[in-house]
Amino acid sequence: MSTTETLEPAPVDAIAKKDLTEALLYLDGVTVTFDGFRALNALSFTVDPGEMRAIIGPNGAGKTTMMDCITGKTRPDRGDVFFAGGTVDLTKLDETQICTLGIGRKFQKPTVFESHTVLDNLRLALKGQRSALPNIFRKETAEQRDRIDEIFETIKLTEHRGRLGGALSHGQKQWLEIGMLLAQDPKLLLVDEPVAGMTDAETAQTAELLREINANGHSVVVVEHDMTFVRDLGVRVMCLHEGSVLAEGTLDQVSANERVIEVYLGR
Amino acid sequence: MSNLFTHARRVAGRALLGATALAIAGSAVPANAQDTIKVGVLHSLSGTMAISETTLKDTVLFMVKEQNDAGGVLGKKLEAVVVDPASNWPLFAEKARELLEKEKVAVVFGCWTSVSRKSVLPVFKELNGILFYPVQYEGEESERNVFYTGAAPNQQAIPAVDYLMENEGVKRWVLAGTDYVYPRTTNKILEAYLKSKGVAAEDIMINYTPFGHSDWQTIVADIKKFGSAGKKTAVVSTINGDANVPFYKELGNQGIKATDIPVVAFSVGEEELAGIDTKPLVGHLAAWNYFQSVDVPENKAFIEKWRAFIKNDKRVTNDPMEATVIGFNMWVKAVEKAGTTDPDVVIPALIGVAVPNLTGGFSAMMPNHHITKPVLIGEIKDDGQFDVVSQTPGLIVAEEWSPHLEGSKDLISDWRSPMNCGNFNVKTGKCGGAGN
Amino acid sequence: MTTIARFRSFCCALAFLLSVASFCLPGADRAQAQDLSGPLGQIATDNYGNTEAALGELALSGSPAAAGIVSALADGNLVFSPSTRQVFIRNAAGALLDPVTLQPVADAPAVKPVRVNNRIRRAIEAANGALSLVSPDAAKRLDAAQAVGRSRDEAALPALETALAKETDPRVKTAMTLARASIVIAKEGITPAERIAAVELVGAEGNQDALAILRSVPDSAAPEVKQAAADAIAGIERNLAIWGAAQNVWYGVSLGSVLLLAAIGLAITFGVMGVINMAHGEMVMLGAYTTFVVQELIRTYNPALFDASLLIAIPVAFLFTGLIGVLIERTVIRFLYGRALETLLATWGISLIIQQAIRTAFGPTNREVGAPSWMSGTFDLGHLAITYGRLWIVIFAFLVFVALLGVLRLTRIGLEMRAVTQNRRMAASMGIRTNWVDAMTFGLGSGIAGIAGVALSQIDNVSPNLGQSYIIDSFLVVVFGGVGNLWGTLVGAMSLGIANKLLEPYAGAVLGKIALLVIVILFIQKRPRGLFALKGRAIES
Amino acid sequence: MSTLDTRPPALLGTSGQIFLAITLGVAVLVPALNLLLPPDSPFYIPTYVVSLLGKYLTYALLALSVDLIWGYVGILSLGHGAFFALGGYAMGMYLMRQIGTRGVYGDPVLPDFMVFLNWKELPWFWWGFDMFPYAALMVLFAPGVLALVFGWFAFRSRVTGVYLSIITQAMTFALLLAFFRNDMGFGGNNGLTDFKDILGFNIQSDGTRATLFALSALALAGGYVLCRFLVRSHFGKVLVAIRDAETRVRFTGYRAENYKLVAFVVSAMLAGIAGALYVPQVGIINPSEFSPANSIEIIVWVAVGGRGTLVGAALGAVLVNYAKTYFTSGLLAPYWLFMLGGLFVAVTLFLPKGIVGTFYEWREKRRPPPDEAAPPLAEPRPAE
Repeated sequence: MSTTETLEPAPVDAIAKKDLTEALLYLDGVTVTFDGFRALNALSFTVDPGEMRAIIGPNGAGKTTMMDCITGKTRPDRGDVFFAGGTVDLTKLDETQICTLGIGRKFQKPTVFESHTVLDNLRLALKGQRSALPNIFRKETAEQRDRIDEIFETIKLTEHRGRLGGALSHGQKQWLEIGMLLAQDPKLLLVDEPVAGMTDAETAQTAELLREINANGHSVVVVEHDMTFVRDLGVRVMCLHEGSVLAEGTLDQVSANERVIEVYLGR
Repeated sequence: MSNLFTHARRVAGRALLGATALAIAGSAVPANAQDTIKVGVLHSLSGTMAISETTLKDTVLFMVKEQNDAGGVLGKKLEAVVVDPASNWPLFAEKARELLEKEKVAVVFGCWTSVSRKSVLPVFKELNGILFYPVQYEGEESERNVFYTGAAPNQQAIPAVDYLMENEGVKRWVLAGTDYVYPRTTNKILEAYLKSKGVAAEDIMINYTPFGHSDWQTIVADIKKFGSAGKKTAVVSTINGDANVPFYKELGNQGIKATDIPVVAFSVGEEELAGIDTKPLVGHLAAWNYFQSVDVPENKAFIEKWRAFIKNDKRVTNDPMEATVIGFNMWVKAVEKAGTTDPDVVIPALIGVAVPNLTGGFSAMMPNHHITKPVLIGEIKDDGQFDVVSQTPGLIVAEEWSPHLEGSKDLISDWRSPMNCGNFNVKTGKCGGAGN
Repeated sequence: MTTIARFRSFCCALAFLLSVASFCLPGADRAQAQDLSGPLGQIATDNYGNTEAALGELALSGSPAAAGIVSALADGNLVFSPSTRQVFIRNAAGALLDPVTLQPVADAPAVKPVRVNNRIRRAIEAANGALSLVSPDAAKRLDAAQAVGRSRDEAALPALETALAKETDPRVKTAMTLARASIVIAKEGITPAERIAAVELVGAEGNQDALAILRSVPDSAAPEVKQAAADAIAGIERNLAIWGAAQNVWYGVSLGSVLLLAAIGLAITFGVMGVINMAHGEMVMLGAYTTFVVQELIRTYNPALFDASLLIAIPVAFLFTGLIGVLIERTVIRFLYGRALETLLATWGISLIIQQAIRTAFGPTNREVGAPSWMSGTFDLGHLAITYGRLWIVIFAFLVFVALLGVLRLTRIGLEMRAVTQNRRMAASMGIRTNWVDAMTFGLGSGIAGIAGVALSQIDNVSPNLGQSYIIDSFLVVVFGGVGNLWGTLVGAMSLGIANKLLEPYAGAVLGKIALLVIVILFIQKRPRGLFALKGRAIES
Repeated sequence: MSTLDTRPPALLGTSGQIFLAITLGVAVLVPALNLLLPPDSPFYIPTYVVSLLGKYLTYALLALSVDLIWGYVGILSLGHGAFFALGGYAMGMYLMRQIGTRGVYGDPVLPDFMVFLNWKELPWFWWGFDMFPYAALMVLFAPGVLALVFGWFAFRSRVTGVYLSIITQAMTFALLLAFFRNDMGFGGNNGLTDFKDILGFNIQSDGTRATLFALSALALAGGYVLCRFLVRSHFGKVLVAIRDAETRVRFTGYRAENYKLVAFVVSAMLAGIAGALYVPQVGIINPSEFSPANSIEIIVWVAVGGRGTLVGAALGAVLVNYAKTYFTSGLLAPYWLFMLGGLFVAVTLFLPKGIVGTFYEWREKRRPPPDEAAPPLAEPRPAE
């Protein structure tokens, strides 16, 4: 409690303060501008430990920029981004430090190491030594091998382990990337459009996969356009528009919201 | 695995070795080694120095043809072996080695820059070859295996400065050069010489620029400023090759006329002027040991034959060409005197050989392996030629070790027995520089 | 008009002028003047000192024939026979004329031209100056006054004073007063007051020449004169230091415009298309050689057009190098899109081939590209010395920049180029012929490099190595300015040029350049995508 | 039964074994054929061929060092010649100090060019170079420190792609200009030359040349094994991952800049070693080694041989330089730039993966489809 206060001396209203200490992720008044275009506009929301949250919104609503802000790729012009009950100010850290804290991110465009095998992709992602010099002499332990086996089971790519990452199908790459996130064992997963370009069956499988991950204690934030998928997830939904939260609630509540309909369908 | 390893080593090792060694060693089997004497030509045909050196390659080929037409040497035809060291200094050493070791040439004509000569020097010493070096250079060297047919600084720079002092009344001097060893040495010698003539230190401005310097605005403006101090000013330019054109263009642009501030250059000859519109440069000077415009029958005959050979009736001639010609003729004469091409016999035989130069006199190879030369001062004309305005009355002997330099004032060179030394110290009475 | 050409016309006018002059020159005895055998005999010795002395005598002789002799000497048409020591004038047809009577000589002996060196040229100039002071043409008098002032020849003082007394034109009068002051200032045996007046007059000029004149105050002069001169010198030097800074900025702008020209084509092929175009320098070189060929053709077929040769060369170079560019794009580059680094290798290979092709075709030596008369000479703007050649290059660079900007912004092909480079597939699906656009874009970049070559032929070597010397600077400019941004290239070129020239006086040419490279390297750390980086998230992915 | 591949990855693939075998074989055979056989024997290798081959081998090591960072990390250094030259200068300075009183001016301490410039004492950066161990240390240290400082700035600021390439070029260009200056104290344009002996052995004797050749071959073999070890390690996998998706690597928790820095420094040191072996064999080191064109040529060797294959880089260096040697003599001399230029264009168009890369591809196609449990491909895929 005291740390929070020293970290956040500025006057914050009571509710926000409660949220800050309890939330895993805490965004308040985050604003980002690119060459005059306001990508995020005083965006505020929180994610609780163990929560799975879906974020929807039209193109340009600021979903990816929001993720960039959380993961340290973009520095907000204004506003706060805190992690782990307000103990860590994410705006002061870079990507690598944030990742080490336990925030994993899957990109919109599936990004796996294409000239590595699927196995090596997971090996690289697996939680463990990250410094350069020790890794020259690193040996794989049995424990690590077992963990990789486990993840392979989860993401159902066991039989593809010898193939190159670049040779996988689009859907398989998405899964591999999720698997790589799992291997990092993060507290919070940020998943950007995981089912883009997937078949219906694959979409359903992915939803199940994410639910399973969430059930294992990882917090998850999913950005997605696919409403079927969001419905499959069955979690709290937040709609972004022009860089701030337009509506929040269950999918039904949000999709019934008039402003949401207006934004999505146009006037 | 170890099986595979040894097997691979056995097979592949042999294959590669055999292939490479054969390919390199056997790529040019001397066809008729018995009937010809090989002459190596080591001039850059590509890269930055091709601009100057290509002509010298052609000159050697011309001389070889002339000599063969006249019956060859020792009853054998000469055969030129041309290689391209591509303006790359280590490649000079490699090609020199190839010429001497593989092609077994009797003599090499080559090099332009000092660094290329320095690069091949150890090779010629090791393999006991003969190199004729045809370009004016900084001196401070005398090697058993090298014959220097270009000018040493005292055969070019000092007479030029004398001319300017006497004829133009120059009191203030800009020594502008490219930052490498030739300009550094020349300027150092000139500085000492000028001071000995009573020129004050503040009346000497020294400026060095990098190779290929192309933006001369500031420096030319500085020269202009330096020259407006109320005393007659001249520029002594040791600016090298590529940088000269933009330099002269800038002089012309800023309206510095020869009548205001004359520029005397030691590295600008007919070839270099061929690339410049010389109308704004009329009256600027150059000091050489030969000009194409020298009006003597030998020169006229040479130019005519050269143009016929190169099939271009506008092709110019220049000083390093003359130096190549002199060197070539000296070598032929020495070989005929010695009756063999064996360097151990030819090298001593070369000392004392005198051949006609192209300015109507004779040049002789001195015991320091440098030749005697007349010094000519020319003014640039509007057709890119030089008007010879002054000529030293006699021949000048090269000072390979400059008496004006601290490190070399006690050194002399004499390759005759019994001295046989390139850097004999007259103070200590020993061979081997200042030490020992 | 070039100085030489001006000088020529000067001499031609002399014949007429001299007859007038001979009446005005004090002490010139006309009866005695007709006998020129003395100076002519001296000339025939072909010794510079004698010739110079003879010139002085000729100028003062007042003989109408003297002008013709001086003019012939300046043009190299004064000849002498080494055997008989006779002097003749050779006319345009090659016939020998008697120098005084101008009648053809019957049995002409073998002759040699009388040699002229800088010393003789100066003497000729001084003689001309003294003689032209009384020209009826005010402009010529002005020139002459300035020439006399520059020569500071005491011998001209009487003539100058006579001319000054008669002068009515205020501008010429000022110039003559100044010229007189320039001579008087160093003269022995004048009153301190007179000398101080001269010092003040000269000091008011405030330029480099004035400095030189002020420094010629003799040591024997009165202390107050020396003090006045020293004050004037200090004042001028302070003033000139400020102008010197401005001059350096101008040099920087001029260097910057050269960099801009060299880099702007690369801003298209590299900046817009992403081809690491190592053959860019060779395109510049081809442009310079095109200029050479155009000038050769003009010299051969229509020398009158020579002054327009550069204007003709510009479109020719653009088309030729543009065509070569299209050829390269169609045969090599188009297979390499999306593989930027491989374009480096291929274009490096192409650059070697082009260099060697030019070396084979034109030889390895420099080729002469002449400067048209409107690019020669210099003028003063305040105390800024600006050369016409550099000024035109600056203007030209900006014109090219504006034109290119216009093409990209305003034309259909420009729009298509931007569309294709931003999103090839989308552009293709909208019916843009991407192949054609690629070829045109590369052609445009190459063509502009060719135009740059036309300009650079005026200040640099036209040799096969020309391109090599610009390629590194060009890449540096484009990268420094920000890839893909023409304005960045402009600002990059100008800031590098000016920074270079401001550093040069302090650090020297080499250290200045090194310092600049280090600054650029450090700058890129600060702004990893150059001065004018495009922002936004699209860049990263 | 675990389906995981538990075998440690092979340090050397087939081509690696062949490469090592050849290199080591050459290291023994060439000196032997040169020293033991009489000159008239058909198998005799003349000394100049030994020096020539030795030079190729140092180039091969240099190419290897470039391939480590270009092929595996995606850093296109257009300034690697600088590291090579620095290593060369360090060795050259040692060799200069060994000349002692045998210089033309006979000064016991100062090299000739310093006497000539009227320098009275040795500048501080020349101290210690009379001791071989110190010089040997500097061979590694000088390029290493430059790479460390340069890389630390550049990688931390995330300068990538062409921006990085251009500033590496600016770096070597700045060094070129600096070393040209006579006032720098490195002999200006003439550089360092006229070496007499190394560790007491006459540098021109056949024995020394043969030894230097063998050392170059061993250094190449060692360099290869080192590079191979690095790229096969977890560290190396991170390098390749950085090449393919640097952002992903950062988001996976690796400090990409540190990895790049380590690879860059190792590569610079390898280049330095190559330079140090090069100088005594060619007998001169001069600022032209810093010229940007030289550095581009190194890239060309690697591309010709096959980027990201190590073996290919070395092979490319030898092939291109052999072609250069061959074409610059005799009748073809005026045309060799056409051939070299044409070769580069042809390779990029028709062999985009280089010789070895193309060979691997062909071999993969011929091979029956690997069963799923097979070990990962021995060679990482050459970069696109």
